Amino acid sequence: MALDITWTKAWIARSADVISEHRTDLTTLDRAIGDGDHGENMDRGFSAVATKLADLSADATPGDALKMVATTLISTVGGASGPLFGTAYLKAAGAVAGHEELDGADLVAMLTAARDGIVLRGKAEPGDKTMIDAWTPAVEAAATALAAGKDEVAILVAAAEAAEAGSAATDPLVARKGRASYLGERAIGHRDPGSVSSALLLRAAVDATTD
Amino acid sequence: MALDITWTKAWIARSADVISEHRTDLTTLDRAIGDGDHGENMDRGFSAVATKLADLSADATPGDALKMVATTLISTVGGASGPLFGTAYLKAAGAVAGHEELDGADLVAMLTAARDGIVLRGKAEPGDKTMIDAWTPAVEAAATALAAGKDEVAILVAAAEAAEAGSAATDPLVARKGRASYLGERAIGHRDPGSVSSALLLRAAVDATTD
Amino acid sequence: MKKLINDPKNVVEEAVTGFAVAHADLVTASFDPIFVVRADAPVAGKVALISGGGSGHEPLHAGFVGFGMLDAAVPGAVFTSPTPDPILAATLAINSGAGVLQIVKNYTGDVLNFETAAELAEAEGVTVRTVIVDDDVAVKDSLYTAGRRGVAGTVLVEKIAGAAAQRGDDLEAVAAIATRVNAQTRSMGVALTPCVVPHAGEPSFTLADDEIEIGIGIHGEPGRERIQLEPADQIVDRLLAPILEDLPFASGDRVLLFVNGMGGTPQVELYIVYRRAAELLAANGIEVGVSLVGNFVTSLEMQGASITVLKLDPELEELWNAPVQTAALRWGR
Amino acid sequence: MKKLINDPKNVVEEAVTGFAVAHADLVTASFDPIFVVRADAPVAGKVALISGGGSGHEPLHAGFVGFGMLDAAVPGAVFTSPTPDPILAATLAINSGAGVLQIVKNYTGDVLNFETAAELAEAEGVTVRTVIVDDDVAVKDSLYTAGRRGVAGTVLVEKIAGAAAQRGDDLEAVAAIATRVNAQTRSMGVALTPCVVPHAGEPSFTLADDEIEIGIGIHGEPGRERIQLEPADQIVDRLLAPILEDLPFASGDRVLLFVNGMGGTPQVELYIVYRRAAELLAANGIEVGVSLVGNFVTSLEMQGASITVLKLDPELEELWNAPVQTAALRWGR
Ligand SMILES: Nc1ncnc2c1ncn2[C@@H]1O[C@H](COP(=O)(O)OP(=O)(O)O)[C@@H](O)[C@H]1O
Ligand SMILES: Nc1ncnc2c1ncn2[C@@H]1O[C@H](COP(=O)(O)OP(=O)(O)O)[C@@H](O)[C@H]1O
Ligand SMILES: [Mg+2]
Ligand SMILES: [Mg+2]
Ligand SMILES: [Mg+2]
Ligand SMILES: [Mg+2]
Repeated sequence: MALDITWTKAWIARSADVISEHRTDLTTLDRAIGDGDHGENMDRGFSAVATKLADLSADATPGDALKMVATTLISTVGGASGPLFGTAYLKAAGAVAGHEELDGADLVAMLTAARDGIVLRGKAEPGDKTMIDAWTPAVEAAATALAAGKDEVAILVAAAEAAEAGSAATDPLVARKGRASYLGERAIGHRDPGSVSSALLLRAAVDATTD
Repeated sequence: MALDITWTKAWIARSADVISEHRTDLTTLDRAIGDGDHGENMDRGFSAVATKLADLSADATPGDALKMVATTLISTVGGASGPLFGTAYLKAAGAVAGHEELDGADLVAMLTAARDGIVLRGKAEPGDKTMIDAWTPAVEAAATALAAGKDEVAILVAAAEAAEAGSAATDPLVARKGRASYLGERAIGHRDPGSVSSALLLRAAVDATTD
Repeated sequence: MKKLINDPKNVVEEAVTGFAVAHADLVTASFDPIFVVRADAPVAGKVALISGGGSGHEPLHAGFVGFGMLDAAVPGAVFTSPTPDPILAATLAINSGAGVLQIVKNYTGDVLNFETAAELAEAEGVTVRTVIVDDDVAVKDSLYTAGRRGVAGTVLVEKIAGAAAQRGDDLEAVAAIATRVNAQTRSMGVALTPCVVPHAGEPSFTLADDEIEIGIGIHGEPGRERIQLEPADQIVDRLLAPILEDLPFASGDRVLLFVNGMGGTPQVELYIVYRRAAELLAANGIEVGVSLVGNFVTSLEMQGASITVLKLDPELEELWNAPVQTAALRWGR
Repeated sequence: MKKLINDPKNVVEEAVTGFAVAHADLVTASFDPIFVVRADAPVAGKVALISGGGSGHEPLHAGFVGFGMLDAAVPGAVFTSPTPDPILAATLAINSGAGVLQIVKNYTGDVLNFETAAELAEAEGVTVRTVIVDDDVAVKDSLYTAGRRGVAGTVLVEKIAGAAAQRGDDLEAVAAIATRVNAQTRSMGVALTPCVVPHAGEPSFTLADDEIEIGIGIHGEPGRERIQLEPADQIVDRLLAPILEDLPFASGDRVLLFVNGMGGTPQVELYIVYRRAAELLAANGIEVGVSLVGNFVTSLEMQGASITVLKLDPELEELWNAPVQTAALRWGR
């Protein structure tokens, strides 16, 4: 399938669904090493996003849709994840601005811009036990797939799988950013909630290709 | 035995013991229909009384000892029971002032004065579910025993038994004085704590005759 | 029972010690017997105001000692009236010759102990008047009870009578103002959770996870009825209806609306209660001229709140707004 | 969970509504987006102060809006930073041209949302400075954490910087004062019980009947260690030792001692804590120049307390004592 506005809207709709489905799980993870609101925060944001999806003009591009997600998340989520995901979608939108359809290079540019936006705002490095631990392997896997000549769907699959593995790999880490950093050693054995929601969003991008 | 200062001191010492023993029971009764401090209040007062017992001068009369109880209770108990029992002992002391040894008439005068003192301060009538429901039958039984020519011990026994029966008879009553009056019908089935402590004090007077 | 205390026996003494050190500019504490007076007591020529009662209701009463309010506060053991001795000692410490007004919450223990203290003070040549506060509409006022309880309205009586004394009113006038405030004040409260008296170590009553007690007293005494937890707006309706009926308050009245926290209720909840109460008063044509929201008459860590309404007149409103400088209530200086 | 609320979703909006009605003389509230400003905002020629953060810490921040303190408070959802929109709207509402100082507690969410709002405000021509408050010594300040948390010391920063702005200091000067207060302030807290976020409906953490959490954060974040309940004096020693070491405070210092309640702790307990803290400071040769005791930075109904010590200098003390007129802190007018 072509990764056009239809796919982008399907991705966003699936994102809202999957976040709503995992609301309690995300909050439970956050209760263990944060303040127990990540699911609530993300769901508030993506519910607002879902509502606005219908309002997108008929000739909107994928970049327009991503920008709507960005501004909606920024203005509804709050907390740490609001500005971080907001910036990610804003930079992603910028990377593909004007394109009607996204090819493999666009996807890699989009994911890279999103990751860089999160780093710019949050200053986290890989291994700090944050959402960056999902995004960085995702960007790398996507770039590798593109270099290996894989198609768009395969690139998205590579990114989602890498994000899921990266998220799981946060379990043994001590956190150095966000609320979990207050816990020191006590964070060990818990998965970072922001990395889980990040992986869910990237998996939704894959699933949207079959909608 | 002669009801002299030795008996009076024994009565006071036994009173302190018996209140201390029943501290929790009295508080539990008060928790049901009051504010759960009657045992605590009485024990605080009679502990102070017990401490002062040794300080009584060698030539103290029963009236002097009762006056010491009165002023100590007034200045240590607080709550409703402090001024009420304080007044009772103060009036009792006045009724036997100067007497070295108490005869049957003295006992009846003493109990009557005590009861009248409580009524003067607290304005309760028989049947209001207060300590008066122990004191009034006690006074009446003592007067009847005196009129029937009973000896001092028998008069004290009659008073104690009547107080115990009077206290038990508070169970089915609705309270019209004190905190329990806030409860209306909900006080039914509970015994008035002040009537129980009153009966304990009168029983201690009997037991002190065998010390 | 988890509390930030040392020996339960020392709770009152240690708390008063801390209070007196923290507010040394406002108050002086005595410890044998225990009472708190204005740092500048006795204030020459001024009628002196004294109040007191069981501890556990803080900031009542010591938090209201200072310019424009109380001259002395006498804290008893937790939830137990003080004895006459400290009341007498405090009375003598604040009397400047203009007489002393006792403000006493209507509980048998408080009434009797203050009465005894008043007799002893009169015997020492002090003129004493007493005003009994009984604002709690949860309890039926009849010949067959000890009468209504004194609850949150006590703060209003203390503030307004304190301002009257501060402006120079004589003893009879201050007593008359205090009596008027009490007569025009009605309160009712709700408890969501019980409280634990330190030396008792167990809750004064129990409530199921979904139960609340309507008409609770400030010592955890039972109220009118125990019901299932409801939305705040419905609870407010239940508290305010008997208050409005009792005086009765009527359309056109101007009132002071006071939402009081019982000690363990977050401030957001108090303002949610306030919001509904103000809305209801407006719907009844009653204008809120003055508002007070916060923990002023508490029951240790009890969760719950009470609503108090005072019918204002221009004099009472002016006296309420007059400067006051105490640990818990302060404005105008 | 028993709370005096209606729909958990409406807690913040309803509480702010009640707050704004109760304190209409001091503040004005907006609701879309939600924020609270001084009734007389913008104040011509004055540097404007804005703060905010998750709700549930009341009276922080809206209770400190008024003369001599904050110009605006922006409440987020309970325990969740507000988004940039209301921060921007409030910034524009209070800016009189003299610039706006953001006072932000050091949590990633607050920092990022205020940062975004500042960028947007700058884009609209408003000069913005930001001071981050991070007074909590329970958390190690290192490159390997998000840094120390901002807790009760925030009140001191808001009061003193507010007084500097009120006396006419320019933006850089007010920011410098705020930075100095933060640099000289240290805090640490203890929780006896957890709190329940309304929409979550269950406690943020659990403590056994005999356990307490030393070094608790104001959102129920874990602290340094979980220990058995101890007498208050020992707990105070545990809280104060790291505070005194950290600056370090030294003999001869004159300080502000602030004992803060977490929301569900009775006032008697706060004064018992104060008593011991004052005693320990005295033993260390440190003089308490100013005292503050009460519920100022809370965690809903959490039982517990925190101790804050600010090293005073004559200017900070004068600014602390300067008149302030807000719902929760008031003197001198
Ligand atoms: N500095 C940071 N950089 C990247 N991600 C971060 C940073 N701080 C926090 N996060 C992410 O944010 C998530 C928490 O989001 P959320 O719970 O919604 O916000 P809050 O912590 O404000 O309650 C964490 O799980 C982590 O993945
Ligand atoms: N007006 C009264 N007259 C006689 N006895 C009274 C009166 N009011 C209360 N009491 C007695 O006092 C007892 C309660 O004493 P206590 O619990 O020590 O005081 P408080 O009610 O102040 O806590 C009641 O059980 C009752 O017997
Ligand atoms: Mg969170
Ligand atoms: Mg009692
Ligand atoms: Mg009592
Ligand atoms: Mg949060």
